[in-house]
Amino acid sequence: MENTMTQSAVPNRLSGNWRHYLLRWETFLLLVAALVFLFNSFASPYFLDPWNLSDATFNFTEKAIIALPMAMLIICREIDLSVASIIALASVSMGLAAEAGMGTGSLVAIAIAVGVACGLFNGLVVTGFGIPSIVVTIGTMSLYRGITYVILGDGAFTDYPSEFAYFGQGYVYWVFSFEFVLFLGLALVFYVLLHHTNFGRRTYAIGNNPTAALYSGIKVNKHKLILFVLVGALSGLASVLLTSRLGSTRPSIAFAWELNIVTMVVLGGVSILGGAGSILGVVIAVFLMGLVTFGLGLLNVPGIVMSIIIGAMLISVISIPVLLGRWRAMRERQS
Amino acid sequence: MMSAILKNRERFLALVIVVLVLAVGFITPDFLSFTSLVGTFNDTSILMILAMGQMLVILTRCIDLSVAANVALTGMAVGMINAAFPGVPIPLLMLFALVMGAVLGAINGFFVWIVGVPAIVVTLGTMSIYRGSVFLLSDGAWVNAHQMSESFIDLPRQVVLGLPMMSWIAIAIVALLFFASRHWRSGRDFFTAGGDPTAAFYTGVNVGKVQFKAFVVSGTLAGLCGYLWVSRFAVAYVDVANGFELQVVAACVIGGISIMGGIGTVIGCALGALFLGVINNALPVIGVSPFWQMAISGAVIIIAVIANSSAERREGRIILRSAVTARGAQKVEAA
Amino acid sequence: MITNSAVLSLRDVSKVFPGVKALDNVKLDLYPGEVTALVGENGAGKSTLVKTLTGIYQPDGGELYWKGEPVDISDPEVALQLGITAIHQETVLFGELSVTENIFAGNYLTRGPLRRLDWPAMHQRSREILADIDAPLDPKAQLKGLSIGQKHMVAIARALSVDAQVVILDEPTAALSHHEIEELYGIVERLKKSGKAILFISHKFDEIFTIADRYVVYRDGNFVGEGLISNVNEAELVEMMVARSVSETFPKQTVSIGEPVMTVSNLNHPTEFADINFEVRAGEILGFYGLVGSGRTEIMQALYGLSKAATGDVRIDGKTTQIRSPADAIADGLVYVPEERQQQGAILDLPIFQNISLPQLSKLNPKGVLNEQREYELARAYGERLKVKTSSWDQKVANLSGGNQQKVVIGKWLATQPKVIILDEPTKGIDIGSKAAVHRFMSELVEDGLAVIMVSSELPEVLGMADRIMVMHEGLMVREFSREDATAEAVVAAATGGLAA
Amino acid sequence: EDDVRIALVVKALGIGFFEAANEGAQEAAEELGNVEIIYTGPTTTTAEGQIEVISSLIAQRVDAIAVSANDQDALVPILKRAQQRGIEVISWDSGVAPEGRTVHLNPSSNELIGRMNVKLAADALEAKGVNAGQMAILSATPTSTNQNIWIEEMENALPEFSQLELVDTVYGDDLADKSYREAVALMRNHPNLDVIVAPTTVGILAAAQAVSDEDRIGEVYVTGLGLPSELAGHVESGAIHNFAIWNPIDLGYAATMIAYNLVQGDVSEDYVEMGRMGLAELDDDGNAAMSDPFVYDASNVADFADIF
Ligand SMILES: Nc1ncnc2c1ncn2[C@@H]1O[C@H](COP(=O)(O)OP(=O)(O)OP(=O)(O)O)[C@@H](O)[C@H]1O
Ligand SMILES: Nc1ncnc2c1ncn2[C@@H]1O[C@H](COP(=O)(O)OP(=O)(O)OP(=O)(O)O)[C@@H](O)[C@H]1O
Ligand SMILES: [Mg+2]
Ligand SMILES: [Mg+2]
Repeated sequence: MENTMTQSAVPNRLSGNWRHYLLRWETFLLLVAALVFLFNSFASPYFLDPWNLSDATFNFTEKAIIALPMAMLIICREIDLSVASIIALASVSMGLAAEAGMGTGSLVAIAIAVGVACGLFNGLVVTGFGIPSIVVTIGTMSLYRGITYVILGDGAFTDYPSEFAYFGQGYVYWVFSFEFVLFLGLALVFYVLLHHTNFGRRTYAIGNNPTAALYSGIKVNKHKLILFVLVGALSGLASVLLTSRLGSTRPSIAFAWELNIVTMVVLGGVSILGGAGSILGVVIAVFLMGLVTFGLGLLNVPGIVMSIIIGAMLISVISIPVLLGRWRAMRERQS
Repeated sequence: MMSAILKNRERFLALVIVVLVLAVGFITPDFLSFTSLVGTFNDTSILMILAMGQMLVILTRCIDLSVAANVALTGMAVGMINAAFPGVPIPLLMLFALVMGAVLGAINGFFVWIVGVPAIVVTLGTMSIYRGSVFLLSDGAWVNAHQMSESFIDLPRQVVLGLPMMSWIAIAIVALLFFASRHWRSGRDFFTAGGDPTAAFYTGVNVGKVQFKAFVVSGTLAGLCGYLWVSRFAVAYVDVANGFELQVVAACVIGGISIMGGIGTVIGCALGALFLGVINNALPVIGVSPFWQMAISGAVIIIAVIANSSAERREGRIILRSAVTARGAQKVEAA
Repeated sequence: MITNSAVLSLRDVSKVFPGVKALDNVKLDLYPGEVTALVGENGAGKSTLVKTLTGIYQPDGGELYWKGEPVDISDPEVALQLGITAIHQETVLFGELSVTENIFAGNYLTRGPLRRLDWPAMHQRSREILADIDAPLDPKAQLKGLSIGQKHMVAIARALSVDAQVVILDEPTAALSHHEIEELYGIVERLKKSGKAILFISHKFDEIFTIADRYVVYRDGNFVGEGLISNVNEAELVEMMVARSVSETFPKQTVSIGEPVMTVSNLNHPTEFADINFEVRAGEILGFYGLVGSGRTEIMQALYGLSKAATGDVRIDGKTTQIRSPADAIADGLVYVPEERQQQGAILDLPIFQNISLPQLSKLNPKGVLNEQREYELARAYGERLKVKTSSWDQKVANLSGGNQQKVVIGKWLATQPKVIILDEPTKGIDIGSKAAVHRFMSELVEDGLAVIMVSSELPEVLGMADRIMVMHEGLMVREFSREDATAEAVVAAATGGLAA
Repeated sequence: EDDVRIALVVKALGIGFFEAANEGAQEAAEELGNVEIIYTGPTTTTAEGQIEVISSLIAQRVDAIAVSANDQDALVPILKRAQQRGIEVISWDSGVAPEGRTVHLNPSSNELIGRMNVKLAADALEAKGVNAGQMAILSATPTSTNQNIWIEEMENALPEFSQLELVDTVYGDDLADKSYREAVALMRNHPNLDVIVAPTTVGILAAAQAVSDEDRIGEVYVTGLGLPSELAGHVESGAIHNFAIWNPIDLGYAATMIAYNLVQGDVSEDYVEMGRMGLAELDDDGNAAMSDPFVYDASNVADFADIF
């Protein structure tokens, strides 16, 4: 009898502990971002201007849009280094279509379709042959961009319909650009997808333990394939935005973005080993990186110095919690 | 006999390279001339040396994305020293390059071993940091041929027994690693630590320390390549070897080094580098449009990893007695 | 005996894992020229002790003495230097490397001032050692191509390659055939004669009484007793091990056995098993017994849709089913509780309720949007039924004890309301209390009309729980026993290849 | 009165040519007195990088932006935005499409540059002492605008130089290793090659190095556009007979002057002042040319090597 008493007393969850929230990665990042924000406000008189801040968002929005599905892919223990090349290929496809006189709607559809096809190819090679995705996508990174060079050579596409400019240059309301609002909307969608759906739950399960996930009846390969396709599709979407923002296409478009995107995701607290991370963390990391680069840009710090700072930030931000945890464990052992 | 060659990855790769060289020679007979072949090999030397270091890192289940940045930073440092103090003897300068490269590698190794940050994150960070440091060090300025001393530029070009010094250095390093990987405990440790970290620990191998060593070796070789690169092209600037890290990883992957660690051979890796080197040199010679080159190298990587994956495919356990006797006699080379 | 003082002694050694005190102030003495048997139930701490002696784990307290002097075995290298060698329970070997290298890794033979590895000498030495233990393997063969029994022989050869003073054997015979076991006894005799101290861990009493000189008993991480083997009998040893009478352990209930639920015919695999035919009925526990590596797990995994190469005919409730993935199996009412709990069973970093709901997320949330409340209800229902000990249902599974982890895994499968449940080594490495709970629970399952397949390497468990017993040997089903016919001797004889018995 | 802030945006930081242009800009600033120069650029030669830099300049409300563009089209939208915010925009060296800027300052007329490169090749033939020969072009990336325009102009000028036969055009992507490899391949594929023309500083350097490494000095000459400071050694070795470049200091100076005059409103339909560089005549699209390229050879290269 007593046994059943104690059993039914097991709560669903222990009541929240403020320390628990304080020690979360997101809180830590938010704090850093707030500090950077403060620093910027003091360091430059131009920082706290809505239009300037709005302009600054253009520099990271497309990357951030890809970071969302990339976060899910990395949580699922895979990675896609070909995203920037997918942007290029999708952009060239749009250029060809625009030359053929297709309308804005078809251009968007084509970009996303090309993205889906590229993602599907990545996913099929990874899951079909069981090859690590880092290797496969290093290959497709060259392949996809290589195809854009084959198609476009030294030329450029510049004849996009005039409405097409809206995606990368238009504003929805006041300082809120279409790109930025789209990003916020997608962040919400991915937040729900990762944290509140069966699909998201399965993503975590696979990332934590692919074998146990398989044994639990999850179709692991199919799931990964869908994620690769999702990354491809959003790369295609990002290609629409970037192409529209630049108003033109060249094969070198979005060159070397993949590492920027992975950096955003990792900085957002997504474990490169899979299984852990949140969309909120990635979104904060996106803003943090945006704030740092914009702030330093206002001080005319050369870009390459910024990349040192971002690199150092990446390593230290990942190391600090590890070291803190170790220190805490050491103290516990002593007491 | 044919199937025996196909089964052994090294022999297969060697065969492919020979066929490739002959095919190019068929189109452009001059490609088969001694000077041309020597030139092709010499041109591959740096890639080969770097692939050797990367191989050790990958064998221990890590990855070093910072090698190319290390090349640039060390190269700039020795270039500047040579420009400022032409009297410093070249052997001393090379020693400096080795030590500096080793230190940069040790920084990676430190974070991986002691702090426990995943290698891809660490080297993603140090890649930016090292590259940015080149800019800080040089203030963006180049070191040009006429600022370098004659002996500085001449060393890698000196022809000994028909081969330039740089080729000899690459051959010596491959030979050293080949020897170490078979005949020294410290060489075997890379295979045990990466093959099965738990089992390695049980046999008294400190896995973290082996990873650290791999990074130090990779860094040291990158330092050496810093000198070789700068003296060969007689110029040092910020963008030296930009993006080269992916070629190095690709050489390893083509050479059959498993990204999951523990599997691979020195000869295979050297052949992987040579394969890429032949492609790089052959494409311009046979007049392939420059626009096709990237797509071709991407396709080659994908085909190579798919080919490797079927060789690496996990076989089920062998329990039935009939199956045991049928398969028991598989041999391995190294030991 | 004053002349024979202990070469290695432990005093008050403790080792704590999160949630488990694996060793609690234990003692141990090993004497040259003598075999000491360490006995205790699963989870008593035997393997933990081995790992402490070989420098793999550092004790949290206590002292170690080597020939009377205090020592600190800070890593495996130190243990090797002292002259301690071990065959571990799990085969810790390198699949990609050669037999020779597996034998010598970490302790290579070298020559010359450059200390270059002396492969010819090592191959030669491997050949000798392997011949010595009558395992004529090619030293240059790659390890991953060997059978599990052959791998065990390599592990034994590895331990013998060192000129050690202390040799530890942790369940060395679990995967060996009759013949190989005899061979091993001979080796132990020889080692003994040459003055080595031997620690021998086994669950088989006949073995212990054959070769041991002394015994030490641990229970739940505690030292219980020690003495000369000649002064003790089997019943006394068992008493010390479990501290209760044995018959209570298996709460087998008689239930009426119904219609066949699953029929397997002509199941084959190119390298793993052949010609598998059996059926399992509602209310029945079908036991699968065999040596470690006899192919039982492979059969179960093939049934569960995890093996592409397997062929055969499977019927559930009379209907032929095509099971290509675990998802298909679950849909057909067949579930599998795997043997590697931590790698295959539970997702350790997810909370309990998420583990339990995982196989049926689509059923719970048909719209695809999570409803945590429903998940919690499910988790609570099955968690309470299995008496999972936890502070909350959103506790990470990693924070539970082994037995409770196993309960979560079983709960996850019961929640799908299956027709057939396969339990692969359901009590491997879980403590006595949880073990009894799992056994009691199996009885409840069959009462509810489920068909249960139980794979086990523990003879008492098989004899105590199963209605029928299938015995496997080297991938073949060699004999079937009814509960009445099954005696320990006959079952073991069949499992080790002595078909005639 | 506040300083006039002029941003000099270059293709990438760390390129000698642009560092020298910055010197010229500083010289102009000193001369004008109330000008502050912001010298900036991305890490690598990408349009996206330049856009990022320009958007932070817009935020700082600089008075003028003078850009050497990595992509003539991709910068247009952001530069239009800059103009909307009241910032004067010019391009120099490597141009932007007319919608994105008011004036584009060519270092020299494209036609002249193309012709000059062919003429240099003819000089090399003369130095070699042959009266007919083969030439090949080693360019930067296949996508760089000014390179492609110059190659086109070179092809237009070729008929005037009947002694020259153009046998190949290859791309070294402005990477030292790739340019080197391409140069070697050129010599392999065309054993009778006489001149390699590389209208890019990375390319000409790598080609000269390749020629001396292949022991072809005196057989194959390298020429094109490059900086004296970077090429002095190769002129001395004989791999390069002569080469040309406009003065990057003058270019930076002139760009600054134009930008300043635009800010001050001192500009007419047809011309704009460039300080000591005189008047820049503007065509209908706002294009201007600074001056003729200057030719360097063994006689004068040493004098300029210390300057730029
Ligand atoms: N690495 C570990 N982390 C956490 N707990 C562990 C670890 N290793 C062992 N344990 C726990 O310590 C206890 C003793 O385990 P050990 O493996 O020593 O038992 P054993 O006596 O060898 O059992 P068996 O006869 O099954 O081999 C068990 O409760 C086990 O779950
Ligand atoms: N191919 C293999 N090579 C070496 N060790 C293995 C292999 N497969 C499994 N093992 C290990 O061997 C031990 C026992 O193997 P396994 O679990 O397959 O035995 P089992 O379940 O008793 O046998 P069965 O195959 O009859 O189910 C486990 O520790 C397992 O991790
Ligand atoms: Mg054990
Ligand atoms: Mg099993």
